[in-house]
Amino acid sequence: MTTTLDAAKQGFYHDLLRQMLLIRVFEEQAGAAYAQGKVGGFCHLYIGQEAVAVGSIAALRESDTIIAAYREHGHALARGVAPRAVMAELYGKLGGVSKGKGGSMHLFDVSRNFLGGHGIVGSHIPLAAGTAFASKYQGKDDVSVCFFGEAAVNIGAFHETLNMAALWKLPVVFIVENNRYGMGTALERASAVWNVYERACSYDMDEELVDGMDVVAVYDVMTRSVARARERNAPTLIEARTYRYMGHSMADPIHGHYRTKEELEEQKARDPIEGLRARLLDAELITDEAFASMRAAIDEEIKDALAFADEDEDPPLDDLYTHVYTD
Amino acid sequence: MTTTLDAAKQGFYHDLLRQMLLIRVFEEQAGAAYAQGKVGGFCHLYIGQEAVAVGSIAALRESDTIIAAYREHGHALARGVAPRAVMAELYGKLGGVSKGKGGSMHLFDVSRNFLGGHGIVGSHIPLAAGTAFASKYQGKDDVSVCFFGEAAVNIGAFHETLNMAALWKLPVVFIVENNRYGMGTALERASAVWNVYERACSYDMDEELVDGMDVVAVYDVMTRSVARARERNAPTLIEARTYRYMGHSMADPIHGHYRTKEELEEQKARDPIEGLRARLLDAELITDEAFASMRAAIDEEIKDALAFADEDEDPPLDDLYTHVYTD
Amino acid sequence: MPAITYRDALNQALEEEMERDSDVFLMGEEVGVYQGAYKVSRGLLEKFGDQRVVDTPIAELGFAGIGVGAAMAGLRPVIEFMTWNFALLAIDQIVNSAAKLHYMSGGQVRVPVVFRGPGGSALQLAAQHSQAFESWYAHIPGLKVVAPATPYDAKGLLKSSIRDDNPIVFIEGEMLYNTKGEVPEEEYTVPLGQADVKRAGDDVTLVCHSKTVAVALKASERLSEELGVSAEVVDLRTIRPLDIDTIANSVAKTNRCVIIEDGWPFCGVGAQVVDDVQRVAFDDLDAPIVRVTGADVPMPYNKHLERAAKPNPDRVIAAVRQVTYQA
Amino acid sequence: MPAITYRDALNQALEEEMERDSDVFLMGEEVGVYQGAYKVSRGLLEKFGDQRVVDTPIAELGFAGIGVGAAMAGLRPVIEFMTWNFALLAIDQIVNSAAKLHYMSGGQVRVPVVFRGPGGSALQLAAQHSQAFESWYAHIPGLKVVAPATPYDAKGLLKSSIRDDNPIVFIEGEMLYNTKGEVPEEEYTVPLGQADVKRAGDDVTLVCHSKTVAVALKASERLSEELGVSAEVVDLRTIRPLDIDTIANSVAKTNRCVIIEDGWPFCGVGAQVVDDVQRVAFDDLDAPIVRVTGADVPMPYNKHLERAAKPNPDRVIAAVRQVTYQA
Ligand SMILES: Cc1ncc(C[n+]2csc(CCOP(=O)(O)OP(=O)(O)O)c2C)c(N)n1
Ligand SMILES: Cc1ncc(C[n+]2csc(CCOP(=O)(O)OP(=O)(O)O)c2C)c(N)n1
Ligand SMILES: [Mg+2]
Ligand SMILES: [Mg+2]
Repeated sequence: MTTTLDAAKQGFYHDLLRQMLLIRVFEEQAGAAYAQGKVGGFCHLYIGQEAVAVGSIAALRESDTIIAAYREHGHALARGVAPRAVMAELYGKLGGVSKGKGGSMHLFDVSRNFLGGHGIVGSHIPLAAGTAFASKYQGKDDVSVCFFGEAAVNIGAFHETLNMAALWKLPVVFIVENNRYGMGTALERASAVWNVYERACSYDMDEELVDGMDVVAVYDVMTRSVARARERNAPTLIEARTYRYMGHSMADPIHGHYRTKEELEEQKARDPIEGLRARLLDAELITDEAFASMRAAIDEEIKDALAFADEDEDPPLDDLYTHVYTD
Repeated sequence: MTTTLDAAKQGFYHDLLRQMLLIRVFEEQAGAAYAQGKVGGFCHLYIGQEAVAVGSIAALRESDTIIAAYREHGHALARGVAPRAVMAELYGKLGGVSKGKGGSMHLFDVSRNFLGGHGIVGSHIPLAAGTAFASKYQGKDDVSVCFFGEAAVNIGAFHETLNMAALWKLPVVFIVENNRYGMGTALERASAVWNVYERACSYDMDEELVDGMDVVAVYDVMTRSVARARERNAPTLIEARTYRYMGHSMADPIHGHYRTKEELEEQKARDPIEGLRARLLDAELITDEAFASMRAAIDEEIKDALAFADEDEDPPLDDLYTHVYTD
Repeated sequence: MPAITYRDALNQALEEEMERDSDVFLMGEEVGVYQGAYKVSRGLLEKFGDQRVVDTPIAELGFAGIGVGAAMAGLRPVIEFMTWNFALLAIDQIVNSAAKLHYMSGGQVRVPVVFRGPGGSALQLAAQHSQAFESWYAHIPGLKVVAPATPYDAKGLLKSSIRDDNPIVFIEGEMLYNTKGEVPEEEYTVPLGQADVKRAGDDVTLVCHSKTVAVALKASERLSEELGVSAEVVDLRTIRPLDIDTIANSVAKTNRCVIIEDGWPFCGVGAQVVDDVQRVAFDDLDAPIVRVTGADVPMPYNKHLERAAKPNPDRVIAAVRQVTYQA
Repeated sequence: MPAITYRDALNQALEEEMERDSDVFLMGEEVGVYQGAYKVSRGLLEKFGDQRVVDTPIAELGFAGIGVGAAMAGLRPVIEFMTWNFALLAIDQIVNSAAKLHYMSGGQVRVPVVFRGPGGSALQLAAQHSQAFESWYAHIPGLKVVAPATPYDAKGLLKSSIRDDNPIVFIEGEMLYNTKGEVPEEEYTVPLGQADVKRAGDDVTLVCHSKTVAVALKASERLSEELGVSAEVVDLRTIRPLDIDTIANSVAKTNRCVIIEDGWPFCGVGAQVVDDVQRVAFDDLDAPIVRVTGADVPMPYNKHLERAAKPNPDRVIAAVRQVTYQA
């Protein structure tokens, strides 16, 4: 890890750690619930990538907009959406953020400017440029942030959008979560250029490369990227190098044809949560007791979320026909 | 002009000059026929850009494949398609290359590996990568060449295709005919990067910039680009800087809101035909008489093409229902 | 009332709505400096400036998505496709984003965007530029589909579309831009979802929309003169939601129905009208419903073939003979 | 005959055709190393190598176009879309290139490409991943559209599709991959364009395809048991060209018709069947034709809502009661 810790920020570090741990535990339980058949459809877990969502969203203010793909549980939680509301959505219940209509891939919380939750690779990239366009149009200085995987940079929507974002100077930050694989395809087998951030060259756009396992590094890079967007409408393409511990979705193998168990174990040594915890202990900025109670509180919170989701009701059948059009 | 002439190549230069002049006269007459209502639909003239098609296609062999957009009369003629067959297609006649079904935007001559003639901006770029894929698949060393305008580099198909062409090492050459405008939009108002060839950086692809008004320079650049493709399946992105003398199509103004008459006149001073003629005269590689008779022969050939197209028959009404499916 | 062109009626609707609501903006290729490929946006750049009249690169998928994103953020974008043929590149944003976001988000997200531009065949534009996609968009729940036939309806329906909170597919008749009709000087709108009886009659119902309304009206005149048949002409105006009541009421009176459309027959708009009519008016029908459609072929370039491919009064009259058993 | 799964039947068809003809190759996302997202291509990479089983980046528009280009050059590409939902990004290549090139080129260019992948809704995949686009593709002249319901038909129709010289849209049932059925060991094909009577009956014709064939068969059993109604089940198998004769012959016998499809109602496949049947069998019909379709809404995630959105035997039986006036 490159960044050095600043004792004055202890509270902030604890918060980052707490958020990452919350996501980790939430996802572990979501996976278990999927195995029990309580969660259906495609369920893409974020385990291993927690530092990217937590570090980058920590650099935003509430009025900034966040748009993510289908692997977005972590982003929603980092944005402050209640675990209850996210878990209930995974369960398809009425108390879910999207009233049970969206599910795991389509989490929305407009009250928090969290605009999904999108399932077509690349399709949400222009949406983020659109919300950024609106912010500028309305004379606000809110920034839009778009999260997507490294495999999405090869699709047309990425190219068309980055060109317009740079050409029109839109206040948007594009964050590529490079977890090395798009389903079973390694970056090197899908992209002619292996440094994803280099793709910024075609748009004369600012670029950043960051260790996506170092939450503080992500926060720092995001802070300056957001500042560029907010202060002078300059978009940035950030590549955060991270890793996905689980299979592409709960329906996919964790390793096998496309990656080895060894590679997986090796990558887990970079664990973002364990990494920050160890550094805080070294720097005597956290005690084992403090961490244990943090963990205990989170376990409680997720247990509560699971209970809520279990007990919550299904949407009434009439909801099938609501929200097709506005009324 | 940068290139220097080689007396030993006099015959070759005459041939390039003759081809450019043939295209120029053909297009002038096509424009006149359009004004008379003999040619319909959208008709995009190539006047001013002749050196690009002539110089680049001269570097190919017959078994190489050519795919162009809708501004392709010049490419078809440079490929050796008879003026009669092209003009008849513009007239919608049965003797046209596409039997009157394609028209100006859809010239096809499979016997010459001239595969269109495509009207959706960018849509033919993957097609060219596909024919290149087939050449490699079949163990041939034929190259595919794709011509498109500078405005097409901002569309998704360009991006997706160049990535795969570089990733898979396909024998294809992409030639951007940068005539500075996409309809009424100047390159600078549509693209975040003003040097089109720089777009190759996102694909780690070989790039070339060439004066598209210097037919010999185009030939030289194309020759080494084709060699890279043929010998080691290395694709190239070529930017040829040229200029369109006429309106975007016959339905559009030659100048007005988007460009000035002065700019147009200024650009005409770079005329590829006049330029080569003057250099050949200087170098005493052509005489005024020789040029005059070349011109006279071409006028005859185009007159003949017009007469043929005039007299040729319309396709029978039954043709409406043929070629929807193969039989 | 002054008679103005369909083009100017659309231009007035855009200008009035942009005047009325600063959240309304126009984005698309050539809408600004070039004054619109079909001049529908003439003068708007000068009046509203380049933040509200935005010229785009050729990137349909990207700018359609930017429009959807801007709508999610509360603006009311009007996205112009130079023609609907090119919208195929953007269709993922229309179908997977615009049409679904309100539903997927449990009613949180609204997408008040209007996608507009010319559709259907024009003159000799050949296969890739002569297509009518009404039935495709009308297939999609979440979209509303509008296709006006007259200047009055064009203006009134576009104003209603811009004010609607749902994504609208607004398909203009490329061949109608120069047609004239009376348009009141005072403010008015035409509600979505209401068909209009363009001519009253007793013997047969002619269902049509957009360009084919003129065909139906011409046919109806000749029907009364030549066959003494009194035809009622029902202009759908809005394809989705479909005003089946107005059609059924007419058929209840005439007991016979002919449906005319510019597009292809298979799963066209007329097929749905047949489905509805035979169900709601089964006992009213004295003869099978007959459809007059564009030929089931890609559009040929040759003008005679093209003419033969399009619906015309002769074919409508022949169809009426069929349903009135006067064959 | 051995009973194998629909998935393995497709796998056999691919393997046999690749064995038979070296011009046949498979291209798409995850078809190789990952063995196919739905394992339809399991083992093919190992058997045929990575030149004939090609993993692509996520770039539907690009690789669909590369497939079309390769077909233009004489190969027989099988292009797999991970699901047909993603093909919306490639639809320009399917509709504007593949479907039109043979016609636009006056019959010179052939495009023997098969686009295949799973379509329709599965289980709780929500709005963006649960769509049936048969009617869209069937709307397009130049395309053939196939949608098999059984392992036997899947294998036989895929082999015919690969051997056909026209572009084919081959839509597999995502929910059918694990269903089993008898498939002969010896070579066979099923011709395109022929519907199949899956169950003979006298009182009502149930028209269906793909997933809804099982629904119709279940319903027909209950109809005979519970109502003593004998239903004839007609499986379209090929949507375009539509085998109207088989349907009409059945209706001539039963005088009643119910059409079942997984997709949306408006301008769905059933609408076209209604249009044809009411015209060719007007006097045979004793009751209006009734359709049972997917609910006219984006697919919700919640499993109860999803179940309510899909056609099921109860709804088919209710429809049969309607057309037999036993309501
Ligand atoms: C346009 C499109 N094509 C294919 C898919 C199927 N698919 C879903 S996720 C995925 C891989 C994406 O990988 P990446 O962008 O790296 O994100 P990650 O899953 O690694 O977070 C694919 C191919 C899709 N959803 N959309
Ligand atoms: C996808 C698509 N969008 C828009 C159009 C309309 N259109 C035709 S040509 C053109 C400009 C293309 O400019 P450029 O690529 O520079 O080629 P040039 O015409 O200058 O040769 C446009 C916008 C189209 N044919 N296809
Ligand atoms: Mg990834
Ligand atoms: Mg140009």
